[in-house]
Amino acid sequence: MTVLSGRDLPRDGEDLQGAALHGRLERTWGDAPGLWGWLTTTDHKRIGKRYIVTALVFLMLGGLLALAMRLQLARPESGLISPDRYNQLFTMHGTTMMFLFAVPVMEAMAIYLVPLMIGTRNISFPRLNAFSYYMYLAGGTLLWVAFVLNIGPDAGWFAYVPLSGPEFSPGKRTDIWAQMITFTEVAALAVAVELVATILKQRAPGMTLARMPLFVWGVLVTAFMVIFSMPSVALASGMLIADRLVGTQFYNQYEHGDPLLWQHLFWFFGHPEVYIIFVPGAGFVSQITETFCRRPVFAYPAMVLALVTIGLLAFGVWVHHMFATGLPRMGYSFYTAATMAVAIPSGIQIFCWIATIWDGRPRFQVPLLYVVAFIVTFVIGGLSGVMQASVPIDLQVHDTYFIVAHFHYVLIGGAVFPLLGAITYWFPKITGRMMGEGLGKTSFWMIFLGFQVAFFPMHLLGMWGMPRRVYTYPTGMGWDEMNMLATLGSFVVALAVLLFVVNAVHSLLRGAVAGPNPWDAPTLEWATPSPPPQYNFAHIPVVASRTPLWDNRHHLPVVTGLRVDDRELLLTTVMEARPDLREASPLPSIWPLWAAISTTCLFISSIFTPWAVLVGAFPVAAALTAWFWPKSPPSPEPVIE
Amino acid sequence: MRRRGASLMLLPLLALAGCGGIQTIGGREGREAALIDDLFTLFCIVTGLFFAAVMAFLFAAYWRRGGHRADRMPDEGATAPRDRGLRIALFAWTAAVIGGLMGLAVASFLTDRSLAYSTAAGRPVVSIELIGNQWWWEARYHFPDPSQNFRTANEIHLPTGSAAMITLKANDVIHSFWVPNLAGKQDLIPGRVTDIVLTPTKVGRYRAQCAEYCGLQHAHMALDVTVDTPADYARWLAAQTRPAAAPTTPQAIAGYRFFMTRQCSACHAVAGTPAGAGVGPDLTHLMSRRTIAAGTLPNGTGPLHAWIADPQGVKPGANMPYIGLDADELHNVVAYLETLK
Amino acid sequence: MRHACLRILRKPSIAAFMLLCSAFAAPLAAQHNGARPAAAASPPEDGQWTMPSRDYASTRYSGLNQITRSNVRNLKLAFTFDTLNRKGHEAAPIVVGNMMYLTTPYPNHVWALDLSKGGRAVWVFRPHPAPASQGIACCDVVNRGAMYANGRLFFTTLDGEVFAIDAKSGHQVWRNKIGDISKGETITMSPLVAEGKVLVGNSGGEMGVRGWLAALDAGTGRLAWKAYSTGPDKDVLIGPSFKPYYASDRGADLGVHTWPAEAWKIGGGTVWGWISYDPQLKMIYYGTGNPGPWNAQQRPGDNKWTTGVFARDIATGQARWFYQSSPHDLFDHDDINEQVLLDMPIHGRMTPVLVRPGRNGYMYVIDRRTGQVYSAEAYGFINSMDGVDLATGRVRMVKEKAPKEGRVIRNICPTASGVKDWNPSAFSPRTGLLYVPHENMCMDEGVFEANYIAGTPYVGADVKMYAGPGGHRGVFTAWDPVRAKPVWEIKESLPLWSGALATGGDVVFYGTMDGWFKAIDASAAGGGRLLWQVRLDSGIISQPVSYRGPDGRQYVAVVTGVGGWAGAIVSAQLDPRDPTAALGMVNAMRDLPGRTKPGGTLYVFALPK
Amino acid sequence: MSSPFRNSFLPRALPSLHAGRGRGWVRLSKRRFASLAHPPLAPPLQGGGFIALAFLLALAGCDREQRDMNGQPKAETAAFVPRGDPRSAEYENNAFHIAQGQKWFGWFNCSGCHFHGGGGMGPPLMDDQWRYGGRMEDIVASILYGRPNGMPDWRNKITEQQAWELAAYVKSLSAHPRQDALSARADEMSNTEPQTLQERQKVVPETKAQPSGEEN
Repeated sequence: MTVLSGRDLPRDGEDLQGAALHGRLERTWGDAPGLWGWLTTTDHKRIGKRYIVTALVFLMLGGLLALAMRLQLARPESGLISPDRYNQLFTMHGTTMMFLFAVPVMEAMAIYLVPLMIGTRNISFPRLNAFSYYMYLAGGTLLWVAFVLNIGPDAGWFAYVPLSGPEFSPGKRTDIWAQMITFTEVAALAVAVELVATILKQRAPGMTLARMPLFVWGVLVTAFMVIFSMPSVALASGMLIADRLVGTQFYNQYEHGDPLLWQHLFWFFGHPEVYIIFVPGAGFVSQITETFCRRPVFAYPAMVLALVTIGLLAFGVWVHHMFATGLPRMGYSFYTAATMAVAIPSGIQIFCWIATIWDGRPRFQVPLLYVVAFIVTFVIGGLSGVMQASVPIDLQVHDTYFIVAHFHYVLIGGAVFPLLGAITYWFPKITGRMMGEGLGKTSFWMIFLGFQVAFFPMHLLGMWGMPRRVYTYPTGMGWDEMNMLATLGSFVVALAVLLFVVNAVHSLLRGAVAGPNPWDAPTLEWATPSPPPQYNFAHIPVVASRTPLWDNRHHLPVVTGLRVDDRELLLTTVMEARPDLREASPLPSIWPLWAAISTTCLFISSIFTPWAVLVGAFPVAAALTAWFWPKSPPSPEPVIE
Repeated sequence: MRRRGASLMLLPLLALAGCGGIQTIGGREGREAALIDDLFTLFCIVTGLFFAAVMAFLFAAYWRRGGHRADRMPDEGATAPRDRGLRIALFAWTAAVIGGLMGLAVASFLTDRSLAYSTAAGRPVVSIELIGNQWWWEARYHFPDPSQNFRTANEIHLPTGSAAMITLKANDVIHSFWVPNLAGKQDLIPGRVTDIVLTPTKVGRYRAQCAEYCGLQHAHMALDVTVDTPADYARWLAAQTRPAAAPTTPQAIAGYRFFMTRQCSACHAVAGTPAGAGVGPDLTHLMSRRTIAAGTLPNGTGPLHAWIADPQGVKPGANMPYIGLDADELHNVVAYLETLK
Repeated sequence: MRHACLRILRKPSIAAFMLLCSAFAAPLAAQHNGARPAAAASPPEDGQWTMPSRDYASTRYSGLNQITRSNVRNLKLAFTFDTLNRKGHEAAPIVVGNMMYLTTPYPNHVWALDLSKGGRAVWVFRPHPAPASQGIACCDVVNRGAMYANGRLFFTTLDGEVFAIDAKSGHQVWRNKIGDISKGETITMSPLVAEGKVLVGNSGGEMGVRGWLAALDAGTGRLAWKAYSTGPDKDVLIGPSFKPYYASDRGADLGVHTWPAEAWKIGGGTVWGWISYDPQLKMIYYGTGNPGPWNAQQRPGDNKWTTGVFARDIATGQARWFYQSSPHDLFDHDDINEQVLLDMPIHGRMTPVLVRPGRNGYMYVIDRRTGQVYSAEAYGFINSMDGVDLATGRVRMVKEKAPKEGRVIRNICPTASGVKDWNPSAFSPRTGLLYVPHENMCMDEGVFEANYIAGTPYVGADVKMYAGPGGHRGVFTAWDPVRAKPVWEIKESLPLWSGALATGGDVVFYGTMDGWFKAIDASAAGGGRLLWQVRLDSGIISQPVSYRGPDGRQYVAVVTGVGGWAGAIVSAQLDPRDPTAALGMVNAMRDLPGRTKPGGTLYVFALPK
Repeated sequence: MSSPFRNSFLPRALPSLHAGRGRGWVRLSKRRFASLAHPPLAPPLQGGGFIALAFLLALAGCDREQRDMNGQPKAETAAFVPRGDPRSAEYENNAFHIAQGQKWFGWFNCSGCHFHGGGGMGPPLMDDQWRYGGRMEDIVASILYGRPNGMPDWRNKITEQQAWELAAYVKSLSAHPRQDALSARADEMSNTEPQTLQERQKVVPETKAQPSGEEN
């Protein structure tokens, strides 16, 4: 047991443990009671939960939109939904799912889990974390309120100019979309920075990079991808707003702007975005596989390398969204090769997961079932992705329902199935209760089969020539049956999701009480009670392997000596995770909320007038000043005083 | 799971099954489409094999429920030899993946080159400028003698056996030209000129549809593609080059007068008459077309009445406005339009 | 009767005059280049100014020489006359005997002023043109003047009507409506009367009209012939006597085959500029306007017979030759500028030529008999073209400057208004130089598909003009047509939109758009020395003239009244915040409203008694 | 004017908003709400509360975005359009109609004479001078029935709805409609300063029609 020495201040250690320590830590790390505490909290678990729930609400809303679209498409020449509304529907569906559900939910899971998995007491920059949630909420609310008011964006989630430009998208619909991007970009970038800092500097002593759980690796790769890709779309949407509001000419081909500039910038973000969603999903899969097969994931170094490779390749493939734009043909070959290359790390990962099952003693409980569903579905999606990497094939299937099928296989298969597995898996940790197994299995099979029924026919529709983003289609094209089938499948999925929710709510209230580690999992988050106390760990654990809880089932070594009268964190070195510094984690504060409110006002009013940027900067500056007003001496201090 | 796998194995067959359609990528009615279809089949087979391999491994792992450690604890010593087998398998698998991908990449590249080759080598016999508008297509046939040029809308005719160079331009937003039975797609981008070569091999009628989301009526932006024998094509050209004949029946004459003096002529052109506007489809040979309103309705007396009487009911948001003709005017105009053979 | 007496009385004085002239000319002759006006087309000086171009050779040269380089600075205002019209005045005053006739812009009044009574108005003729014609006149509601012949005054109205009125009484003799404003046709040009024919063409090249030149019988006003600028040969009056010099102009029905189907019917080629007449060859020479629409991508082909010069037989209208200076015109380079008929040495032989400062910026020297181009040198800054190939006659276009749909092409020089627009130059036989008031401007142009609706504009281009290299927008060039190079140049801040006047006193006059009326030393050695200038109430876009008054003194007359394409920003109060307004001219003329104001006054100057 | 709110189901609290209803406030007509309620999936209004939503509704101004593509028969426009035509408000501040008007402005060659508002053959439209009145009704009358000094009549060339949309666009040239309904630029050669940045021009009620020349 390492003891951190120091001046004579209250610290955890042999003198202070058990209930007494708990009391002190509770006082130090606890939030104010009631609404005030709710608004001012900087606890990563509270904010993470909010984030997760909000993202899931957006998932449901996005799903409702999907159902509406499927209803409209169930029959040819259906007059159920007007084209104007339908275009808003699919734009909202794509936007909600990509910007308001998929990325946030992955980051939300990371916000909740990463500090627990690496054995620290809070995320770094926790006020920024609170701020990011409010920004995300405001962005999502802006978009949905606009949609309810019939000013929802209608230029597609990709918002290609010139269709989304000032001439062809009159009104504020696209501005709202673009500003929603700004909101979610701010939120996502903030979280990414927090996660990188947390993962690199706050790991428990001994958790070298090579001992990090694969999910944490996934989050680290994702966070870097967010940091490098999101500015591209923020830039693009910023230029779009400028074009629309103050008449700049970034995308006006007449004035030597370029509509393709948008596509380059958007897909330079848009393709990494897909992996931003998939890589954490792969992390879920690794954690679940490990736990339910009782084996560490096979070939850990290969898995890590695969994740990093995917992260790098993600930035070299964006042009495969633009094969039909008529760019120089030879240049396309590079993107074909890069896109196909993504299949190599993905293939390695798939192999390793199956090898883990092969080598282990799998218990096919709901989380692992989702892993199996993930493998089946994701492989299909991945293979159809390989097809689209080929320029000639892409020229045929691009922008058809084949693509719709492909990316739903990849995104639902690659991210939503793992997510549902992950929710089932970590539900006891978050709520303290197990999710019902029976309902869980029922909804799993319904989701899995319903999904295949809903989306497999779309491959065929695409091959039979049905383009995407059409609000209706003529009779006699031979598309009727498959569309009807897809609609039926989508309703099965919807029903299953409803069951999942029922199960979750029921389990939340009546579920079996889970201990600290109901699945006998090997990672640190299971080393603390369920749900975890506000300070996460009474003593910071010390790690000697990738599976600390399997190595030291009953006596997890810990490090003591962190102050208990201050929110002190232990910072460790980047590579080896040796104790390095102690730093005080910020106290709860209302100012992140105010900063978010003032930034929201700035963003929303800048949809209407450019002056808002100038005027609105003052309240933002004021809120930030108050936020960062120094209250105590800066405290990073060496571990050895 | 097994069923899904099986149906994926059927993909190549299903692709072939699409043969009958007028808008399907398995159509193989053009040189380019056939090349792509071959490649597609190859990809389906190779990826199908990989899928089968993954599924086999997954099932094996599932059935095996291996591991001999009852205490559920990993044991470095015990798993090492097993690991070695798996490690070799991993390398083999990775090599197979890389090999397969390289094979596919090379195949794709070769197909791409032969598509590009058709662009460079074939001196196109037919030269068409196709312009995408919200939400209809304008086709302009170009000839060395510009006075032979003519325009038509929402249809193109091509002769079999010769390469047609189609120059693509967009008037407003991005559209995408796609005749799946003949070739892949090519975007029409404002401010840029793109092109695509079609080499149809089989007489027939195919359907093309805008494949890039272009706004409200993206769903109703189809193009009727007719592939003729060279002789039929020449006949069609000759007919299209002729200006419209003067109307003869009293009703058609009344319709003509209405057309020339009222809203119609502010947007539409009819060659040989004073109507020369270019923002709407050229109607000179309207009745030789199979569809109206970019494939929204079949062509004919009834649909014409319906379309002119209430275009916004048929195709909400289209640029054809509701004019509010009375019954006589409507009949007259349709009578005149029906003379535009 | 009285006129006849006057003429007889004057004859000796003219003779004396000529003697004097030749005496003065002697020292100049040493460096003279040998160019002289076509003798048959430029009658001896009679002190009158009966047509805007002064004579059939279009010299705009008055042999009067009382006003000289040394005394021009003493010029004093003799009288003024307010036309009460505040649109752009492009017309030249016509002086016949004791009378001066002034045509105004729409509503096209004709004022008769008695010069013997200090310019008192004697009568005014009001033709009442249709007000709707104002809405289809592309570039202000201008009129370029009347022509006097055989006791009658011939002029046109904006709504497409030709009038013949009795010069003495102002009573209408006949009228003939030959333009149709419902198609977008207007008439702004000054008719040319020769051999008993009144030659008039239409305007409206921006409205999708089909250009033509009509010959009316001067006695009755009945149509004698009408030659279209586009379409089948029989409409263009192309017959067996048509022998163009260059191969690209030979072939049947080129006016149809060099156009997309039907496009020739709305293809422009209007005739709204200047016509010259060679009485010896009995041929008229005139240029045709731009093809429509401006967006050239809508009209693939050479677009015959637009933007070129026609030589026609005046009696039958049959074309003799044609030369197209801008085949498949890209920039609205109407070729309607004046052709000055000269006899000048070409390869050592005196050759009958016409010299025309082309709108595209090349000074063409063309054989009057055959249409062969002897030289075509740039007289202004050009970057959109790269010279004229004298073997084929075709101008070489610079590919990068060709307008394309969907993308603005920047910095095209010259502009759509050309290196020189309609405003005519003057030729002095004394110096052998051509005095060319012109522009130095460039433009950005973005073209798009134009929609044809009869009677509405058919252009398909957004344009922004601005000053060319050097920052000055106007240039006054003295050009040596024989040596094909400029002798001197005067840079002007504003584009020059007024005509030039050369006089026997070796003084040339022109006006600027901010109202300065200037006298310049005409001699080559003078280097363009400014001799005298006066600021008038409004910008000058008209054509100054010189005449001998009833008192025997030499007068110089000019009409102010800014307007026209370049001046519409003032006369029509266009909004300078829209740079594309008035086809892009507003962008170049933003400062004009601060430098001048609308006007419409005749100023007549003379030396003090 | 009869209240357009009679059929609305807004809570009583809202009328205070209407009290100040000038040009800027939203007209919550029955039709508006019909279309709001009609889409099959107006999602449940979560959080926020109805008042807040109503406030947002007023703020966001849905009329501005309403896309009425139909132009089905409405009362015939008389030879001069009487003041107070309900269509004025409906079209003037609607972004979609302004955008449509912008399209027609190019298609029907309005831009050939008036260019992008600066004028040429026709008078400028972006200033505050209105020869024949600057109200929506006056502009529609000018378009449909022409004016003697050169403005052709478009009665038989375009539809009434197009005329109203054109009028809305013409008003937007002087930045007159609501700022949030204006657009910045079209995808064409850059020309005037974006309407969104322009000063809103005063509407001079009417200047006497000025004949050009001295006689008309």
